Amino acid sequence: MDITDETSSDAALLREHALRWVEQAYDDLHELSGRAHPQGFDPDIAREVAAQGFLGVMVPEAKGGTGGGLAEMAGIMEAVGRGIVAEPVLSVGGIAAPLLARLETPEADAFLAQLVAGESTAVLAHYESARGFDRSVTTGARQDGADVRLSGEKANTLDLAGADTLLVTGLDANGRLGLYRIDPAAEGVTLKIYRTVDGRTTASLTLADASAERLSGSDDIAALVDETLDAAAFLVCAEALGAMRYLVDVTADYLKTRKQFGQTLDRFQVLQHRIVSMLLATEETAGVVEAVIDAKQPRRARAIALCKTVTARSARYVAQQSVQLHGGIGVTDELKISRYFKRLMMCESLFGDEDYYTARYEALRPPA
Amino acid sequence: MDITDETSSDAALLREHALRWVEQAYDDLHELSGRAHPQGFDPDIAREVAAQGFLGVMVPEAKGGTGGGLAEMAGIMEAVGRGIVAEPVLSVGGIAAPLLARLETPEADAFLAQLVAGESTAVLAHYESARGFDRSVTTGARQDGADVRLSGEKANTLDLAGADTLLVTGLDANGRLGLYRIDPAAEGVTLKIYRTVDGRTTASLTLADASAERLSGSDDIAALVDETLDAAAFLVCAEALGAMRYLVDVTADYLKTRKQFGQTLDRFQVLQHRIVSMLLATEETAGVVEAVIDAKQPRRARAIALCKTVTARSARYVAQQSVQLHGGIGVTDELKISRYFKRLMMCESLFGDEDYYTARYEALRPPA
Amino acid sequence: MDYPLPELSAFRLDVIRFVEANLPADIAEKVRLNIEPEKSDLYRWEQILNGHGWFCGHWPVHAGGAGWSPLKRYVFEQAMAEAGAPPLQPFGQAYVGPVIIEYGTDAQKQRFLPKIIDSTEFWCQGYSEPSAGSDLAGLKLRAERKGDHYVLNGQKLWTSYAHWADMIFLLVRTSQEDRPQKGVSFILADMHTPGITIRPIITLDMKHHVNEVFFDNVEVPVENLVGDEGDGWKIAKFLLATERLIVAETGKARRLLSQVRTVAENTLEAGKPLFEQSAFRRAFTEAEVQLQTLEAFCARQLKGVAQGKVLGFEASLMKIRGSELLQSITELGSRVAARKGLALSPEPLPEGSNGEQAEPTEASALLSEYLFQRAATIYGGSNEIQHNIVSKARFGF
Amino acid sequence: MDYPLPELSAFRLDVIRFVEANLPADIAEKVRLNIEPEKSDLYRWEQILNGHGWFCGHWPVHAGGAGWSPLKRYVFEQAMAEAGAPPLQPFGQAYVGPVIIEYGTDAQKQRFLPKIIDSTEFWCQGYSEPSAGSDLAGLKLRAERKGDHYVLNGQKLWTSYAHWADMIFLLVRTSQEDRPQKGVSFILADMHTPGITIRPIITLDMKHHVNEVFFDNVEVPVENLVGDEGDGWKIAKFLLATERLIVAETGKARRLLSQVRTVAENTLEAGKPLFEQSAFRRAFTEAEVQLQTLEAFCARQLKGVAQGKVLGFEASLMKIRGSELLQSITELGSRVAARKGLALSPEPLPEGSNGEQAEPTEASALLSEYLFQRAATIYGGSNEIQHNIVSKARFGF
Repeated sequence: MDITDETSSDAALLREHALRWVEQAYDDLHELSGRAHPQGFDPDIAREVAAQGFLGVMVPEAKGGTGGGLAEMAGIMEAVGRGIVAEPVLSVGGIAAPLLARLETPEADAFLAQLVAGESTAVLAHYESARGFDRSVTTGARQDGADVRLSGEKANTLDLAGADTLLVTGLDANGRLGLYRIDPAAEGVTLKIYRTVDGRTTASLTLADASAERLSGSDDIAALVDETLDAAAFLVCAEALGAMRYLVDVTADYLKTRKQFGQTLDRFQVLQHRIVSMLLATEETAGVVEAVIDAKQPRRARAIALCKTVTARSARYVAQQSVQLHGGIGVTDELKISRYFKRLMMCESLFGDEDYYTARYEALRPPA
Repeated sequence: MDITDETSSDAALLREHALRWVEQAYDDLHELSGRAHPQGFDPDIAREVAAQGFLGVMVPEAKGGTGGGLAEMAGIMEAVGRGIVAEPVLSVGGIAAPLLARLETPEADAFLAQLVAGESTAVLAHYESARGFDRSVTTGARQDGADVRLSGEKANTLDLAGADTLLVTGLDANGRLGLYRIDPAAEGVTLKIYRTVDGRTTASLTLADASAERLSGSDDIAALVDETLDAAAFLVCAEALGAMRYLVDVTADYLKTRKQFGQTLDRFQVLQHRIVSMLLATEETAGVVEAVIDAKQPRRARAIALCKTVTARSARYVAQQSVQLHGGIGVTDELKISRYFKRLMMCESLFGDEDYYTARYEALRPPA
Repeated sequence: MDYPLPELSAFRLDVIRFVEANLPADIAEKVRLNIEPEKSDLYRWEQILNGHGWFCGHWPVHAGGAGWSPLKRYVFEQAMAEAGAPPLQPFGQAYVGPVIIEYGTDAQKQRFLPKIIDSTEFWCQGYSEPSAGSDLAGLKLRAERKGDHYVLNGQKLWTSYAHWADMIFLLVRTSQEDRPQKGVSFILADMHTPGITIRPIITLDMKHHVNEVFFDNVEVPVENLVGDEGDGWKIAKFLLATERLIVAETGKARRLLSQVRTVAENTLEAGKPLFEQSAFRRAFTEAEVQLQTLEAFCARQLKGVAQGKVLGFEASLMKIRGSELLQSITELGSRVAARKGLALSPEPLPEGSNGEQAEPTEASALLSEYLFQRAATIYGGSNEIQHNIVSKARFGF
Repeated sequence: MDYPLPELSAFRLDVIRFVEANLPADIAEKVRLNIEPEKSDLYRWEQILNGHGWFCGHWPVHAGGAGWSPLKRYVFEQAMAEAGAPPLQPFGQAYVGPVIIEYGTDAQKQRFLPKIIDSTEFWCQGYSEPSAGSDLAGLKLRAERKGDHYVLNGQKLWTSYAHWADMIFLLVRTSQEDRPQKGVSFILADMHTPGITIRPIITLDMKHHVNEVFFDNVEVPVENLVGDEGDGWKIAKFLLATERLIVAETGKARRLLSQVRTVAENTLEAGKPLFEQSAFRRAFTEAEVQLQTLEAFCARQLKGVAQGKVLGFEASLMKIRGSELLQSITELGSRVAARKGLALSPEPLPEGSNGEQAEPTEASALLSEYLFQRAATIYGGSNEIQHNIVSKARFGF
């Protein structure tokens, strides 16, 4: 049974399709991705990802997408995790595109088509360096005649090195949150690029009166951004599930073949029990992922907080134990195990870690 | 190596003596203690405990004791834990007697001799029902001519059912903490007796203008009471160590003899590793107990907070796993395992549990 | 707390409301204070449920049940426990009833089923033996055919509520020659038969739940054999399969967690409710996370069953986490009890104490439940065995 | 933080002050940012220590050391690490040096010891092989006697700093006939000998610490054999025994924990230092509890050694907890790094990125250390093996 069976057969088909694509097309290209590229991903594969339709899954059909929701995108993300795909499926298909689609402004719609087609790559720059995982912002948007100018410090922006467009949140003079489009090469924009642990990129950016285009309408979009970040947090859980399932399979196979003290490792009861615990953590993750898909608003936010809390710890456990059970070769960069380990570190902490979501789960508890 | 080797050979001798007494004299009487008696202990054995000198260990020689300190008393308490002795060695020898000895008043000294000789049994009633493990009190002492009258609610008072005298803390009109002697049968004293999980007794008491005798001088004894409670918390760690060592030994023996699936249990790697973890928790406890003995003031309070934090979790782990590894018979009252399990629950929580002492450890952290 | 099966949430609320409206107050109070209900309390409650058609709802309609799906039955049982109903003793309605329905003769059905449904005959289960705990292949209790009777000799262990039981269903060894599993048969015995002796076993919580039962030349009529000689293993597996879905007591966990909250709200620490204390609250939230995770996991599995999936190792995973969860929650309860000196009521204090005997409290009820739940990771195949099972079934180790 | 060995606390403070006063600033900065020091950096620092008589302080006086007790050596090494000195590479001064002092010929002593003391010859250790990881009995690298030479063929794995090394000490198989342990010998080889090939292995932290080393008809003079043929096992055990006391890196743990604190104080979460955030602080306190518990445990064991006790299984317990502790502390560091997107510097970004390459930070230094420490529970006998050892040694299982 997979995560999407009951909720939607479309979702199940999409998931199958994505898993097949990752296995057949992506695996061979795998070594070319990520670390080898300045962008942290392979631009050619990124275009292929768009051609597969992965970036428009959460965009309504009327706007050029396929009109799916979290269930459909979760299936794609599971495949992304299974193959630790480096390309910005999440950043564009899971965040930027659905966010733009929900703004319902001509500016956003116009740009959306390019994103879904893979002609442009945009990333959301929301988090700020003085706020950690907290979602509130201080970046300000100043109206300057017909122009808008943004000032502030954004941080922790995945895939930024490969983006040609920044989607930046900021508060206007009335304290309303809006979404703005900024050219990363524009004056007043300073980027600091970091290589992430898994070979992709992240960045902090300083905006000093940088020229921007307003994409959102006049309403405050704080609630929309909050939902978007929740969705993103959920989608990395689905991604983690894919990676964890891969690790459980591969580690079990390894135990069956590797010999020590004259026996294959699968004869050692401690290792047998360990991999059962890994399986349990993985299947629990499958459970909480499915529970998010089943949950309707207003219950969904708390279901996501639970999901990320559980997935974060499960991902860490499965990743650590996969390395441990592989012994020495588990800590080498040559073996894929170490790359899955690092991807799971990313899944564990992107959009907030276990501590953040446990506090959120606690804060969202309904009254007794 | 035992906990007292390096610090004092007197302590080592005392510990040996106590362990021998517990093993030889106490074990046969064991079934008679605790649960079978209204007091929660056997009064005859209590007198024998006094005759062995266990109650005067922390009392200066000039006051009829043997002038030892925490190191000496820890050895006694390890033996108490090894045999899960039910008699009030801690309540009298570890708490009431050393507290009285440090008051340096004629009233306290006069009563002290009876305590050490086992002619009277006194317990400290300090904790209050609205304060949990917190050590502050609200019980008030009112001067009534030459008399003193106490009013308040005390709780969580170990061994009270077997005591003929209550040592009660209360605040005088100036907010100074003092120690008062109260007859449990006096007017205005209402006792509610509970059987503790390990067959001893605890109680809550309501004082409504109960007649009392002041034992402390005019100084505030809050710091002295604090040190006394720290010492008590430490001594139950030493007690826990004795019980844990017993459980590790007995459980290892059981694994060697019990057969399942055609093999003795010690052939199962998971159980081998489990008992190693139990050993590790026990030896860590031995380490933190010894560290308290080595620590001088002002470092001792934090060393005790560390010690109780670690001992509480270790005691819980060792007790739970001993039951688990014994399987079905581990949960029966017939087998001693269950009684050690319960005694370790008491050690875990008396005078504050892991949460309490972790917070205290945190609060006592020296500046960076 | 949110519930993960939206399509059955209306039924769940029905059950909860029914319990609130119909459970006798004295029984509800016993559950709240963790005082063992009497056998007559159970009968009373079962008969109320039966009056509503809910007592054996999971039985097929032709056998007098309501033909509930496993999913519906799961929701029913968890909602009952959540609402504070006493646990239904499973031995009749959940264990031997379905076995008789599936494998019993018409005579057996007529003789035994009605008295299960109307709660006039109490059953117990004779599986474990001293040398066959987690490893049933070691069964030794012999049943020798002598004319119209089997003659039983041997011993059962951990027999829950044997002291209440009118009947017992047993796994017995009817042949020494076959390989260990083949020589086992499933048989029903009247507990009042001469030669049966019951010895109580007191457990950690100082209560009498379980027993040793000795069989000394006990004569059991051959018509009490279920299936054929040697079918014992097959029937035991059938019984196990019907039971697999309720190994995780999430409903009881909900009730206990809510009780922990109430008690912690009413217990003061430094003058403030313990529930507001950060370390306690964190542990509470952690238990809630564990509970909702298990519920999500169970919901996913049960939806699979509804689509025709047969649960295998997944049931072991539920057992592992279910038992760990009950231990976590009650351990939290024991932390509250620790503030009251780990008073364990209602254990009576002997005469001669120098004060008044205290009342049982909800804190001591949770403490008692903590003690009881130490067995949760042991009985029904210890958690270590469950790991072995999964390792073999899922990975082929 | 309090220190559990009052009698040596003055010496400990001397060491810390010495490091603060004498460690070159550029090396201190590399340690702080977790940038691998160069070989020349290490040599520089070792020579400074040697000038103070502290480099081989644990060697006997007759061999050029200061004759420190194990307890003093422990305090020295932990204080060095705590103060932020780079770890001394053990292969010369801690491993092969004491072996040569104990088992070497006079010629070997004169040839090798001075170059260890004055840091002009770098050693590495050839123990592990592909099929002999945690299980050294599987050693395969052959050394065949041919005239004045042994001819070595085979492979070593996980050879730390082989790429810096001038010399290697090896366990080799000199006989196929004896039982596995008896045919093993201990031999010293020049790393510049023809036939030795080094292949780098990049680890999780993207650094080059370890290597595969291949031996293809490598000729080693017979005078480089230490002890007799077949003494390999005995010598390896001797070496292990001298090393057992420093398996728990409590000094390094102190430095890292203090760095975690600094970094968390300087990282803002919702505008407030992360160190003030309750979940983070709780995890920090927990790590501090683990550290001080391990220090208390080690102090107790080392006081035992000072009284003549020989450590057995206790060293395995230290290894278990020591590795777990470094993993806990660095995992905490990784939580801080997570707020910065898990940036891993100083890994260079390829040309063509659309922004400026970022500087290494203390947060990424801790992240890198977290990755490195994943090996702590694997090398030197995995923690699973350590449990096996204790189970056998302490309980006779």
